Amino acid sequence: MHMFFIYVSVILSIIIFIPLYRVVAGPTIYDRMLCSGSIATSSMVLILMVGVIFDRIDMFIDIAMAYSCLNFIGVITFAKYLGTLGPRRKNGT
Amino acid sequence: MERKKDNPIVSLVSRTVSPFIMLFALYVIFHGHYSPGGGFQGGTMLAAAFILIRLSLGMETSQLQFKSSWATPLGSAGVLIYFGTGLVALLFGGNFLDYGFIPFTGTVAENRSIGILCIEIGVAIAVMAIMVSIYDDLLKGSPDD
Amino acid sequence: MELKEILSIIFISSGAFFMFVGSLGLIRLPDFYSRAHATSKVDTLAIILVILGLVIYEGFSVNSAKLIIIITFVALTNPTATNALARAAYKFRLRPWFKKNKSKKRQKKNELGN
Amino acid sequence: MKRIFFKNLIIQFILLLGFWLLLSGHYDFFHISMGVFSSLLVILINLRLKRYFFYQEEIDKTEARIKSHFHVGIKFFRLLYYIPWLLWQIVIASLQVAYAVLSPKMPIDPSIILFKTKLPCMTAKVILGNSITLTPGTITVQISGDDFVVHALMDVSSSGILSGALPEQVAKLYEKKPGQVVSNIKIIKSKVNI
Repeated sequence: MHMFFIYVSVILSIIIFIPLYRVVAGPTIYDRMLCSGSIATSSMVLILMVGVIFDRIDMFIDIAMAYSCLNFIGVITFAKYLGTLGPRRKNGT
Repeated sequence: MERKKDNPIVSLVSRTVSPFIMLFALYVIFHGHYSPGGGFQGGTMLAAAFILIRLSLGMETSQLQFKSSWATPLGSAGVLIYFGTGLVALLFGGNFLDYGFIPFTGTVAENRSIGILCIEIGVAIAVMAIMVSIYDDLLKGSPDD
Repeated sequence: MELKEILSIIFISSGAFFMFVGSLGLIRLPDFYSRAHATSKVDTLAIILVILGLVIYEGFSVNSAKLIIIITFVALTNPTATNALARAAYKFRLRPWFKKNKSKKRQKKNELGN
Repeated sequence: MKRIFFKNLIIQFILLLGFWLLLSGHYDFFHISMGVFSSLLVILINLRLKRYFFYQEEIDKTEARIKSHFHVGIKFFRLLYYIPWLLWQIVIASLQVAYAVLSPKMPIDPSIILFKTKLPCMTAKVILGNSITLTPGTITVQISGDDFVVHALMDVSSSGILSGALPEQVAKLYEKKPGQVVSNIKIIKSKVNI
């Protein structure tokens, strides 16, 4: 069972690199924000996995909770900023 | 004040969630000596809860919750709590911030625990007030608050 | 192995699979709005599955109650964050991607809708 | 009115205290009294904001009641049925999106749907919006007043909204036999109309 959690966390940390492609190459800024949010949720799961592996899940749950709160607030902040830009002009993005 | 530019989903969800974030921040402050966290982290989470309300409801409505003019006095009070705890220890014959010498009723270990708690509350209040005041100052005079 | 461990292994591996599908969707789908589908639904289900697996593994304790609180929080905030971004993009008039060749059947449906 | 507000406050206090007791593993007098103090502090900070929005929503609800005879409060027994149903819908939705992503041809056909609803208050609209985001193949893009803008991934996925099944489930949280909830449906599939 312990080995299983290690395998899962290795697989998860490989999965995290897939959305990173969109963060670098995404055509619009909305794609970049969306993918960084997705990375944050995946790493929250990874934190919980690490907590199970080290047998200190009571401590890592608090960290995961704080992380998900701050992730939510960060995405909302960015959406608010992007919402103030107004409609785009005729030529150019 | 249902303003037209506000997003109703975001405003309702953040009004529901922010008390729980605040309570979580207070938990992080008060349990700083058992679990990860402490004054600085808890103060930041507390400020994040206030800023979430400011983001989703606008500056004018969120004055009902935390007035912008409270920020500077609260920050000063936080620093004063921190400095006062250290100074009391100095007056009763220890070094600066030597919690064992503070005359609470209890053993030395209990005195240390309560002293650390006082320091953490002071740090948390100062950090929270300064974070909120930085946010307010950045948005001063902007049409999209 | 006990039944408990087998159940939690099934839940956690299906959650990891859905997380992989969500990440792949972010790469493969054509525009912002359809990528938002991938991250809002599939990621939420993946987190729910993984955490349920952990709850089964932990058994009945304070920690599993905390994990269920995390599930509630994520299920409440993840669609909200996606919606906030989508609304910002819609206000910016970011145009969605549509399929190019329209068949007659679809045009009929369009008229019916109007 | 004042009594309902007071009841709301007590319910919130119990929720916050329960959350604190779950978080802190120490159940001695010092820590529990600290929890009571923190919950009261949080309620005190949020009191004025809460009162403001409470009366705002009461006004909305009385207007809705005069117009369409909706009930005031949410029904908790109905919620017990609604949440498992929603979870099942999430599973279906994820399987659909997974099929669309994994199949090499990508059978997607996006469209934007505009429609009007008849729901009593903001809370119901927000529940409907988040449910739309979580259920098969649709995300809420915008809510303004009674108008919804929804982006659908596939033709199959938008049928839940077009037939009115999902909005009806939300309306049933408030009333037993809601009438026509969805109206003025409009489907856009070309770039011209945005």
